[in-house]
Amino acid sequence: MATIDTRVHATTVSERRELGPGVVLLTLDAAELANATRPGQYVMAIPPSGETAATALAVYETQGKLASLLFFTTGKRTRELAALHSGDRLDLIGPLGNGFDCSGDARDVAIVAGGVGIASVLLCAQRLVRLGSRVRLFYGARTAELLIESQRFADAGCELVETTDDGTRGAPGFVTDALERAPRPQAIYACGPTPMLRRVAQIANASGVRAQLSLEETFGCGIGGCWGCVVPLVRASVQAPSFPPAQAVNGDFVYARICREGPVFWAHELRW
Amino acid sequence: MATIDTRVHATTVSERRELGPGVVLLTLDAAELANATRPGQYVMAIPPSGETAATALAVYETQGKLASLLFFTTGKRTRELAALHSGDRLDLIGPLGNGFDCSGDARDVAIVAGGVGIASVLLCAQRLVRLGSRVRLFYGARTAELLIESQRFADAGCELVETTDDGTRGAPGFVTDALERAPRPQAIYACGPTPMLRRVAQIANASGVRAQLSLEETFGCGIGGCWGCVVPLVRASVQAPSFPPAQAVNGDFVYARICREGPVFWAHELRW
Amino acid sequence: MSTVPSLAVRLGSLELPYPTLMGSGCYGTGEEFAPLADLTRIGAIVLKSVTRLPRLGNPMPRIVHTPAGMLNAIGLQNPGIDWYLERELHKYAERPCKLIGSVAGFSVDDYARVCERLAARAEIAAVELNVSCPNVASEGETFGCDPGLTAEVVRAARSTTDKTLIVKLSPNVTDIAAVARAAEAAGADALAVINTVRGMAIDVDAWRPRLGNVAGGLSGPAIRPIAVLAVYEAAQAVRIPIVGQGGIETLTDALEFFLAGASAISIGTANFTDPRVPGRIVTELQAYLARRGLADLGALVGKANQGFTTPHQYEGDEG
Amino acid sequence: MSTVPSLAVRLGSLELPYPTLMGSGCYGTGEEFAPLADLTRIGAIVLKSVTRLPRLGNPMPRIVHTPAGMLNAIGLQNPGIDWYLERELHKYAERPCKLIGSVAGFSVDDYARVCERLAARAEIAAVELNVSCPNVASEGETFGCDPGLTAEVVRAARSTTDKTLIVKLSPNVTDIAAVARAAEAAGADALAVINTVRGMAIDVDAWRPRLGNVAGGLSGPAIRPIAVLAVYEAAQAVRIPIVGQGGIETLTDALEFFLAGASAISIGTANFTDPRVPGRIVTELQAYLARRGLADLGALVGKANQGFTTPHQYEGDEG
Ligand SMILES: Cc1cc2nc3c(=O)[nH]c(=O)nc-3n(C[C@H](O)[C@H](O)[C@H](O)COP(=O)(O)OP(=O)(O)OC[C@H]3O[C@@H](n4cnc5c(N)ncnc54)[C@H](O)[C@@H]3O)c2cc1C
Ligand SMILES: Cc1cc2nc3c(=O)[nH]c(=O)nc-3n(C[C@H](O)[C@H](O)[C@H](O)COP(=O)(O)OP(=O)(O)OC[C@H]3O[C@@H](n4cnc5c(N)ncnc54)[C@H](O)[C@@H]3O)c2cc1C
Ligand SMILES: Cc1cc2nc3c(=O)[nH]c(=O)nc-3n(C[C@H](O)[C@H](O)[C@H](O)COP(=O)(O)O)c2cc1C
Ligand SMILES: Cc1cc2nc3c(=O)[nH]c(=O)nc-3n(C[C@H](O)[C@H](O)[C@H](O)COP(=O)(O)O)c2cc1C
Ligand code: FES
Ligand code: FES
Repeated sequence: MATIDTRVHATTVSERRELGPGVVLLTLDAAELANATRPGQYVMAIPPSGETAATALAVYETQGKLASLLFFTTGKRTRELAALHSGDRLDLIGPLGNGFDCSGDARDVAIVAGGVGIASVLLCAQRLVRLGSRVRLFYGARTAELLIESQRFADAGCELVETTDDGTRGAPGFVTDALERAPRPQAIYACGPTPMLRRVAQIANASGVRAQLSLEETFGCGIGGCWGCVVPLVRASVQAPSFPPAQAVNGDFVYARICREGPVFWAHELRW
Repeated sequence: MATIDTRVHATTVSERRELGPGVVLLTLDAAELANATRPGQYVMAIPPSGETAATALAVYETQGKLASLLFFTTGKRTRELAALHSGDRLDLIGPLGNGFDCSGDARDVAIVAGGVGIASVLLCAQRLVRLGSRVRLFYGARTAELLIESQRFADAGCELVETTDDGTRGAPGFVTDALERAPRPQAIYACGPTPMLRRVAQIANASGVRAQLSLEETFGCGIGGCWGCVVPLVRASVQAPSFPPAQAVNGDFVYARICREGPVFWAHELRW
Repeated sequence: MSTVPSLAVRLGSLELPYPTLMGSGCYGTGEEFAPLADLTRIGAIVLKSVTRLPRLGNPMPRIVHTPAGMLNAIGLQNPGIDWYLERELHKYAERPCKLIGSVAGFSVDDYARVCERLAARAEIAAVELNVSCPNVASEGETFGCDPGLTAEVVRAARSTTDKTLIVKLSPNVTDIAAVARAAEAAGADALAVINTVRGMAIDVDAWRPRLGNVAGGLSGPAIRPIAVLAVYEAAQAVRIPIVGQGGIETLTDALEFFLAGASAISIGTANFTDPRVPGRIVTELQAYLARRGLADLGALVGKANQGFTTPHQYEGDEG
Repeated sequence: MSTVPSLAVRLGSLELPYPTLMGSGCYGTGEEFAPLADLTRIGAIVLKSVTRLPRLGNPMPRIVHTPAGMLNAIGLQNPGIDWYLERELHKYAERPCKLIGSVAGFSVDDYARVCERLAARAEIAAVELNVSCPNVASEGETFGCDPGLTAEVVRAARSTTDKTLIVKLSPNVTDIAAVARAAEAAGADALAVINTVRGMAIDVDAWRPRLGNVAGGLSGPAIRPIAVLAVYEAAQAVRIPIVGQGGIETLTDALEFFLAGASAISIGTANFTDPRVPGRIVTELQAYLARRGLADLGALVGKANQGFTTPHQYEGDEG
């Protein structure tokens, strides 16, 4: 079962780096977490102040006993995490979620990342390269200085296709435009803002390519307890929670929890 | 008028020191504030996060263009201030309040400070010594390590009488017991927890010594706008706000604002 | 050259250059804040509520800080309307902004008499009725928590003046729309939504209430979601303008209220955090309108009203 | 050797080793939290509310974070009582703590039928009635906001079971004491005070409500002062025990509720911040009683009730 190793981990910040304006990389001393995490999984970071609501963050990278988080400071909670320094303690719940299925036999893979979505796909890229796939990273951001960590992916063996909304680096426009223009891959993995993911799903569905999308939604508990983070799925899908048959309720969909059944869903099974 | 120089000051933290467990001394680059502040006045520190309610803090010391704040981290707001580092910005409103009247001709003065009350009396002690008075500081705290800054007062020319509740330094027991045992001073200045101040008032009133008490209460605005911080005063007192005569309302007292009419009140005019 | 968007707003016959009122009881007489804020860049000050008779106010403590908010129980300390008119009001006339008087009372007659005398004064540009006081006649039920009692108070006050009458509603009700409709029908020119939410805090060391008055009113960002919904519901129930309030600290907060249906906003507790908040909001609001190409505030008011389609659920389900 | 103070509590016939319930809708089925918290050290889990018919729940988004709190509008997503009893409940039986079923409905009959079937099951130790749903029959008025409707629901449910019946009150009322009395008179064994406070948030970029359902329920520390007062007022109105809730995160918060008159507490939103909160509160509560030399919780319950003397003011003045 996906969450069998889920625990509360008391970790220590071993390094804090700013990668761009408001973009922070926290490297943590977190051996058990690093060991247990699979690509596409996330943690809930417990606020050091104890003030309202843990924050969902992808595990960006793992290396030995280190695990790192990469995040944009968008609000109160990420600001609090951004204020941590080396040596500070940070408690995390994880690893959580199903993660990406990297076991397929697709030899030519596209990873699509928009903005902070980049944080969810490094482990996936590394795994796929290791399994022998050709991995093209389609990576889009608003502007050049937010296109961070590209080198990290190049070093990992990915081919890079960069875009920026304002054209300050790579192709101007949306990352999904670049995806559409490119030769069709055999499988797609994607993480980014919902409009981007919708477009990826359209492209994938239209061309018959199977795509795994890592979704985002405001979380309550982050562990399946509150049903606050749902997405509508086709009733018949494997990830759809058990629920009375269609005639009992109107609608041909069921809400699945992004935090528990996901965060990764098959594009063709979503009903959004 | 007392608050004529009151302004919002944008200051910079020039030094941060921990004087004891949870006791912080922030020295600020704040030339105008330092210049305008008189003994016993305070500031409202605007929270850097912008989150709910400025905090009332005495101006501990002024020196050239530096002004310092000395505080105990008791809650959310002082914790936020304690997290500031050298170079950080801190906006303050001040100086506020009437401050101590140090113009009297008492040659033998007692200053009574309990706990954090010590923060309000250094400027007063320095002034009185400079004016030629003998100044005895009666200083009490819960335990030895919270008896901070004694040396600072000794250096300023005060005679020290220390007490701790647990007897770990100075005389065991309350600081007011020490005051009572000591030869009678000609004037008393006091700041500390309300029970201590009540006892000081009793001692002063009983022995006919005039005492100025710097009171504390949870503040709303801190500048006289909300009437949240009151203390009952004898109707006839100078500091009592104008209010219809006694027959119109029951009670022989009027509530004065600690932040505006005070924070320093004459012991014999209080009706608590 | 682009024209500067207008922030002017009308509440009944009252015209204000800015849509920002300083909340009653939170801004003193304006004098206290004058050295710290530019009073020419606020809409108006709502003065502390005044009653027929003098009131000493509640015993201490009167204020408790709570998560993202504060409780207050001032107890309407004020010298009563006689003294207030004779000895105080003329002093406030020098403020460089409009002044709105606030009336509190414990009977319908209280409200009418105080409103009449206050509104007669030139210093007073408009009157706000604080109907959150308990009605002494009907066993302490709060006027503002009952549509019928609210209507009685408003009718009585309305008959005494032609100046703009703002009725300040209590959030401590099940159906604020009903109270809003009652106030409008009784002649209110505008509504202030909301007053504080009832609450309490306990000192767990001393085992007793933290407030001298036991219960108090909760204000600040903690109540903002409650206030936004109240404005949203009231705005759909009436046609008169609404002064939205409850936890406004930033431009974003202000926009929430305008979009919910407020024509103006009131800033109370945020002044205790930083007296520069009202000035900042006005500046940023102007810039926001310009950036969005909007000529005035009207383009914002009530525009959150689109909602989502909710085909498969019962209405109003918050479980 | 000093004896360990007892934290045991009785709600009607229900005996719990600890006074800490996990709030309905906040703790799933217990399975989700089992790896993160010691379920043998909690009082009971209140399961997510179940209704007669299946409900898909509200559209996204269902959650918004607000200052010191959050809004939720889940919309009672649940498979309906048939499916729930046939395919789900048996799985929860392995939890090492008591389970309290929660019933929601849209008619008196809904409540009675679901309560009866749920209470008949061995896995269910007690039933909580979530009366915060809108009453479809009477124009959507919420049952829990009306003493009469509340009494009807409780009477109907009471007649179906001898198990402990907890009635969960809505804070969206003017007089919670009246609803509390009505519930007690109709046969409730205990009250849960309070459910979430109605609120709303607006997306100022998109100009639309942040919640798919427009309005939602506010929980977390922001509402704690509201909840403490509700418990305080309800406790003085009834003799049955009260389960206090609303923003409890720490021992201090828990003590506020006990002192206000709660016999037990419920922890909801705090589990989203840190699932270790309930365990920590139990440990610290035990230490607190020991330090204070108190044998059990009873020594705390309702002991804030001393108040201050308030000679010179009208009652309940929060202006
Ligand atoms: C599975 C998953 C994985 C994720 N991984 C990552 C990751 O690796 N890196 C990353 O950067 N993000 C990630 N996210 C997104 C991240 O969890 C959110 O951005 C998170 O909400 C940030 O919290 P915040 O409080 O800083 O800002 P938010 O909660 O997003 O706040 C943003 C906005 O919400 C509003 N808001 C928030 N709090 C308040 C308040 N108290 N009052 C009023 N308005 C408020 C404000 O308008 C604010 O600007 C992930 C999300 C999911 C679901
Ligand atoms: C004129 C004057 C001068 C002063 N000078 C000084 C000085 O020089 N140095 C100094 O140290 N102090 C001084 N004080 C006292 C200082 O202003 C208070 O201690 C201030 O309240 C500290 O704020 P805080 O938020 O850190 O803690 P507090 O507000 O005191 O919090 C303490 C307690 O209040 C409760 N509380 C606070 N916030 C919350 C919340 N969000 N939720 C629930 N409970 C809460 C908690 O129980 C907490 O333990 C002065 C006060 C006055 C009136
Ligand atoms: C200390 C204090 C005193 C108040 N006094 C009054 C009052 O006398 N009359 C009134 O109508 N409202 C009074 N209020 C309510 C405010 O005007 C305002 O409606 C409320 O606090 C919500 O807005 P805010 O969150 O911006 O403060 C008072 C609020 C506070 C905090
Ligand atoms: C996400 C969420 C879902 C909830 N669902 C229910 C529910 O189904 N039934 C119910 O009676 N209460 C429900 N509640 C209310 C809680 O049980 C609790 O009474 C309330 O949140 C106040 O407590 P808290 O501040 O500790 O969360 C829900 C609360 C939240 C936050
Ligand atoms: S966030 Fe609670 S179920 Fe997903
Ligand atoms: S704190 Fe507002 S008047 Fe003193």
